[in-house]
Amino acid sequence: MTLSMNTPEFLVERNLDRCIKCQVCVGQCANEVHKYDKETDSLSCEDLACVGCHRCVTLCPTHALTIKKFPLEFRTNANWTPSTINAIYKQAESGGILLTGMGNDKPYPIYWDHLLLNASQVTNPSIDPLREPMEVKTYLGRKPDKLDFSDGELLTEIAPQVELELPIMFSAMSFGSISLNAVKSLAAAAKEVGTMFNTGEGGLHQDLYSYGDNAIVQVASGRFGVHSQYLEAGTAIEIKIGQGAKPGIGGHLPGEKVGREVSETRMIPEGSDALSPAPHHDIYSIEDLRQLIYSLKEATRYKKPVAVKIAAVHNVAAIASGIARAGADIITIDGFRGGTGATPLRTRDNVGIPIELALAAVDSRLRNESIRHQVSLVVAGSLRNSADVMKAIALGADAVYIASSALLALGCHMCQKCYTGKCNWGIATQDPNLVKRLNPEIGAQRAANLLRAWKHEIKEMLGGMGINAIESLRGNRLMLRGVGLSDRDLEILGVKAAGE
Amino acid sequence: MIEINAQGIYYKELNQQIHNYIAEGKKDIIIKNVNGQRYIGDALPQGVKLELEGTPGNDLAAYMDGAEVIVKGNTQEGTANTMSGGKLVIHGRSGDATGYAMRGGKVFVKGDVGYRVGIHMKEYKDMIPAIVVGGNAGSFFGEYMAGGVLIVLGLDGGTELVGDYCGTGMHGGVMYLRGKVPSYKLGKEVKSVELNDEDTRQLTSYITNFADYFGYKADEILKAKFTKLIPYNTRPYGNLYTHY
Amino acid sequence: MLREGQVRIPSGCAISGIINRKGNRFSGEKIIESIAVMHDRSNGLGGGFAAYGIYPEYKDFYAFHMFYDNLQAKEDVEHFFNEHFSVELSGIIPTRKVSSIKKSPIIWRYFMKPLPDKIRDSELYEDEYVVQCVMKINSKFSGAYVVSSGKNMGAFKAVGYPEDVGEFYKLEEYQGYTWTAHGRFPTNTPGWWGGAHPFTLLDWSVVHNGEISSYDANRRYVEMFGYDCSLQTDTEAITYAFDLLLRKHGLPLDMAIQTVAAPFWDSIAHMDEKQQKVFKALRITYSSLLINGPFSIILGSKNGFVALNDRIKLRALVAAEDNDTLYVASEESAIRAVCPKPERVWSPRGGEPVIGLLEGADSI
Amino acid sequence: MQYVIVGNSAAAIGAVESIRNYDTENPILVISDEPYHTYSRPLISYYLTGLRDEESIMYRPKNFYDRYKVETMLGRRVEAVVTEKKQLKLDNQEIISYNKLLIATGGKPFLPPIEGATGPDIYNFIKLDDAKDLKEVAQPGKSAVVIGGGLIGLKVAEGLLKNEVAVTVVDLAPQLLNSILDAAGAGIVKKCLEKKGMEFHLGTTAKTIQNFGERKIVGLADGKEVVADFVVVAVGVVPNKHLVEDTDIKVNRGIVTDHAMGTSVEGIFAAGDVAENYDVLFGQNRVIPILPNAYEQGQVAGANMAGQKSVYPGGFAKNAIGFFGLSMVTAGITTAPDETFQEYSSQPTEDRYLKVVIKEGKLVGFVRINAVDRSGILTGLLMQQKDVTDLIPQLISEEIGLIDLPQDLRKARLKGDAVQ
Amino acid sequence: MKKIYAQEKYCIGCRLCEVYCSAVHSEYPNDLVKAFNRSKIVPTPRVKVEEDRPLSFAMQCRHCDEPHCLKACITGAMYRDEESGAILNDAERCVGCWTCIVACPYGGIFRDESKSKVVAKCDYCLDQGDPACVKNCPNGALKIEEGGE
Repeated sequence: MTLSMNTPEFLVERNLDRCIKCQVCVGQCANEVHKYDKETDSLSCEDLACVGCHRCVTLCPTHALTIKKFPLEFRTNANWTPSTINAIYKQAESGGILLTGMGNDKPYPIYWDHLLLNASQVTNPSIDPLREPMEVKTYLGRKPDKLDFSDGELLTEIAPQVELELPIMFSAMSFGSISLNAVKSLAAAAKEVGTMFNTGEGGLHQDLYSYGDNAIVQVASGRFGVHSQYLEAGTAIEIKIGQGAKPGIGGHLPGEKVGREVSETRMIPEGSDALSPAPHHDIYSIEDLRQLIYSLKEATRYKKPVAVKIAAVHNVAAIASGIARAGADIITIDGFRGGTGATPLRTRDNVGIPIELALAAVDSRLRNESIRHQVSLVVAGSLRNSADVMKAIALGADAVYIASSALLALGCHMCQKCYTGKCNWGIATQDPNLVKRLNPEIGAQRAANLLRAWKHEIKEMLGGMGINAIESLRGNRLMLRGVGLSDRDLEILGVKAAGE
Repeated sequence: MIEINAQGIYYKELNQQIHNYIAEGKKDIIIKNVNGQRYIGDALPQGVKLELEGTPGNDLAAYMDGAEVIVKGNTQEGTANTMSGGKLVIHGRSGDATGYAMRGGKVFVKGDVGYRVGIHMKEYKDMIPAIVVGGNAGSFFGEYMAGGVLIVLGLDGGTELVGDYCGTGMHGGVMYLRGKVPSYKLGKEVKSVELNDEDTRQLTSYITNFADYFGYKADEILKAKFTKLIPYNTRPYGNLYTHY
Repeated sequence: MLREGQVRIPSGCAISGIINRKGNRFSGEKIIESIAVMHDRSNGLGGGFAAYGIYPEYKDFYAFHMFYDNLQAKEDVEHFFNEHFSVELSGIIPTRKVSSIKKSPIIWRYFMKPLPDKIRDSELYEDEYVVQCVMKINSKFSGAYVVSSGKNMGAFKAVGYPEDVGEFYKLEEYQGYTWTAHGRFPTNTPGWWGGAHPFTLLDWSVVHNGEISSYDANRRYVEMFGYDCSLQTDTEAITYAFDLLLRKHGLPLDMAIQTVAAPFWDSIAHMDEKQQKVFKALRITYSSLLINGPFSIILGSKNGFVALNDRIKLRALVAAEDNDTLYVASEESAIRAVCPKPERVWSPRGGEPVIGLLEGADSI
Repeated sequence: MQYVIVGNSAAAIGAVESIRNYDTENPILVISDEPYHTYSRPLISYYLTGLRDEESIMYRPKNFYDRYKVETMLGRRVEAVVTEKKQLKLDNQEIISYNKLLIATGGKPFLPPIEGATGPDIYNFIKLDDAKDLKEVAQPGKSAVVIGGGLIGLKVAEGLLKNEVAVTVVDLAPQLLNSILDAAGAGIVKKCLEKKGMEFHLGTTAKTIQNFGERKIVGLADGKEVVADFVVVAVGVVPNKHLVEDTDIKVNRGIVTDHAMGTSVEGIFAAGDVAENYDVLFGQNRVIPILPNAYEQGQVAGANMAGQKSVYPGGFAKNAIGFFGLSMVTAGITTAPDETFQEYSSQPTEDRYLKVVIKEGKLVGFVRINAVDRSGILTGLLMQQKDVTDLIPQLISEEIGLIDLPQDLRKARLKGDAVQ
Repeated sequence: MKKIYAQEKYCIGCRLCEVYCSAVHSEYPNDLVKAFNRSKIVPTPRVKVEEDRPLSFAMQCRHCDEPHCLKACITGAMYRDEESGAILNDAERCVGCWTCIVACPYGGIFRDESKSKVVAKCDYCLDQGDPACVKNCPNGALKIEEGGE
């Protein structure tokens, strides 16, 4: 074997005064960083294998472990950064496409952090959400242009809607990309809090059919696990065209993750690769999307809203308009900071646009075309906290999807190694030894707590604005001001600068 | 036996009629003058039998879950899309992406089929989908194929049994082509192997059905030499990626 | 200094409204007296009135009250009027000198009918045609502003205290069956008369107290339906919301009211199934028309008025009845000033409308 | 008197504790010919070695009788039971009436036919008094012959050795611990004891004991003679059943008892080493003179005396014993009696040996030398009588865990109370 | 009474229950580092993690209603604590004969290597509040409850 240029990313430090040699770290590291030598009764670390997931640090009962960046410096070079150089070493060694996990980690501007929310002072009152009613219930689905009454009787039939107790849902993550326990956690949390989880394109595991009322079932290009019972099981159906982390390319669940349960759920043989083509091969043009939307509506006898999810790409506004006109009831837009279990690095870091701009553009475009009220707009792609949610809604979203935030709630430590299948937190793995590390009862509580906490915060901020129903924030861009943004950014976002 | 005249009826209404009849317990329906109405047979369960006369629209028998549909005519694009079970017999030709992501049931086409037929077919346990094509098939036949059975008989002659990139990305299932296919037409993930007894038994069974539906003699068809195509392995892209 | 419309100016207010349900007309003196009691709720930077039944001799004509900043604007708009309407009569609106009211624009009045062939070409209903013309003048004609555009009604407003504005316009000389009034407390000194209230469209008029927090959500919704919120005021957005619901979408009045002051989901959950369906449909369909934040409004029309405040009653509103006359005002004193001993005085609940309709009218 | 218990050891205590579960009022009388607070008989070997004093071999705390409202007549011997009258006659001629009677008189030493086997310097090792006597004479430098290589014999031999008394053990059987160990296991024990200096004459028996000045000469059946300062006869115990011998209470080897630990006479129960009951492994009635069984039988008897319907499911032998740090547990049948049994074992080493005996796929006995940990898991299997054919390799491995059990058994054990 | 139940499907085999059990029964019940690094002999944990990946679970005394150990105890050291109902072993009276070990079908009693010849068994950490194993299980795989699943 020739020399490998790989050097450790992390340095594992063990405080021997604190270490009690309990070997919890040894058992907990799926990457086999920690080793116990019986002969010398000592522990050693293989730094090269460390991915910085902090499992050992978190479980070490005496806090004897620290993980640091490996202090290996290249000569300073603003152009040839260590990560750029190391990427080349890896590719030179393997000839492969660089694969990574989670969302874009490059320092592109985060517009949420350049938007500020408003509050009431004197000219209208803020509301105290602890004692006064504060409504965050949200309905997703197609809305009529108007209601018709005759002699006081409502004539208009309202299309099927997804009812949410708060405008935050768990974004599509397939059973396969994440563990069954992770999906169960999210499903149970969604049920508890009154929102939805999204199956992703992994089908719906038998254990999860009981969560159908809280499920949005996805139909993606691979059509894994898609059959009539599946379509019937969910509250809504989402057609996945694209994903923020990897616009324009398909997915690939490697055969080693297709164990018995994944195989059953996806309805493919155990151990077989699950390939999701880049496009839907029945959609090569926008009118074909209409065909798929209505084939799903036909299959479910028009009882379920159909959503279409796209990645935020350059002409997202026009595409969204086309989707609305193709009959979608809900449009989901996933920004380029959205996460994933596995994506080619270059695609993740270089394709697509930020969700803030995409959302503003789509909302404005649909309003200019006077069709914004007909469809619901859901955005995803790194909503990190309740303020991001507020800002998204003020920019024009009906609701948001969270995924990375939800996984963090379950214990994800953002090591970005989901694609290895060795998630030490039991989330992005199918290894039964690792999967059991996520107790779905605990996971559900943590995920539900996150949503409850955000809901409280949203109510606080809404109250501060003198608003007691979330719909009065939707598209209410006057509640936003930009800081540190160019005029062009402000124009696209449709907000004024702070101080204006 | 119920008869519907579909002349000038919009698909939504036509399908609603079909569903109404099914709800009434009438499950044998002949639909005449079909022309372009989409989604006929969409997600219909076992026990329902539709006979169509004319040219049904796209996504015929999509998500079909056990029903039987007979078409006296040609079918368009997206036929048997994501079909789960049942039987579709087409007394004509069928369009592009027939049997896309099909996971169960059987489709018999008397004539040719379009591009990307059988793309991303998959199987699970005893749910093994199959498409039998009497004529020839277009390019990308069985692309991404992950399971199931594709059979092309080329009974109408012509030189192109299948188009280019046959079985590209294939990682499961099997294709039987009646005759020879030049290797340049095959996707790089596919290899040609000899038929074994099990293949012959399987092939005979499909072709016997085919011959019954369309008035051929199975023996005659089976006389010719078949090419069997299977993927090299179930992990075609295992080495494509490197860990960042 | 940016004026109203170029910038959004929060403001507080006083409102008052009087209707004689028999349609008997009375002079503007009474409403001036009523609003004057609430002098301290305004700050002299805006006052105005809407009066119904004041032009019986021209009741079939759209009465346009106009402000012009200069003669050029007047000339341009009159050219536009001549292209789109047949003008029956036009002239200055009579005013008297009041020391506190300064920098008056050119105030002109027109009684007009749309040109029939123009309506035909536009493929619009007559009302919608007029609305489009109003929108066009307000957005495209610099220095011109439509104060009111309804039939047999008019709005009178100015920068000043409302009682001074009433004196300025000689409202004691007008006879109307419905009067509403507004005293404004804006947070800056725009000095622009168009910014005063009421705001009107066709025969709708809105006087309104409180700054609504849902403004931009409401605005961006109505703008999808062809309205241009050039003033950036709540009153304008509310007017358009009611125009959309009542005139364009034909919602029954009570449904329109339940849209802007929608019941809470909790309340809906306790309704019977049929009601639930209706109210859920309203909230789902018109969620963006929920008026959120403090408001009390009087929505006037030729048929009467509806007074309403927000669903958690962040603004005060009092109503009183005496014989055929219905009073509403921000404060009870404003009613007692003109009707010392009404038969009934009450405070409506949050979101509960006070409806005063002319005899024989079934909706506003 | 509502309840009268003759005997003051494990079976008696089990009965008292059980009666008081159901009846906190009616008087209980415990009569014992030993004058001591209830003590643990197995602990007399600890007393002998000095590891425990008289105080600390008490089976229950000092306040036991008070707490359980028990009247005692200690040092008082019951001479007879008059079943028709429901009366007991005491050695002081006192008559005690009973309503419910438990006979828990335990065992007494089995005295083999040895000429000269009575008299001074010939001891038994059953009771505290025996241990007290022995402790007097067990002085460093002395020598002793222990007749009997079973549990009692070896415990006393070990105790004497620890007191620096030279010990020779004589047993008729060719191996030690004949009743609880197989030959291979016994061989390991023997080697261990020999290393400590113990001497053995196995496969032979003592025929005579003669005085030789201050000392004793033990004559063996094989003609050899062993000289020692004193002799301990510890061949075994037999039920101490003299009390019922002239009554209509049915007696076999021990007092015959039913599932309720009742005797053939209504109102009279028997438990412990004096009673014979069902051995689940042998499939017949036997006396199993071990403390856990005595206590449990006492409990069942007590409950039934208090009017409950309690059933004794039968028992089997299980023992934990150790000699000089060599610890072992055994249970059930340790040597296959015939070809319907199969034996599986590890290769015996100097200090480790694991064995199971299987009949019809079920575990009927085991031996674990120096692999005591978690051995109860096997006991549980023995009790449950489930098929263990697939588990045999695990059953003779040093580390046994619940994880080695099939899922259903494992889950049941994790839940607890699954093995009764 | 409440008992500690192992949730096999969530036990991750980390053995923190054993670690904490040893510590709370050491001389330094509140200091893991001292408990392990300064104790002469670290106490035997009274809970045992059994593992055969991916299966694992932690097991301790079941505190039976009809405790075999208590019946088998030759010294009377094993007793039921009246207040808590727990089965406890009085180390002063225990002679380490191991009869309880061979009697316990759950394998819930261990030889305590830190003390000479006594057994160690779960005492519910009665003087510590909640049992240390339950408190410190990072994955909710040990539950103290009535009944169990």
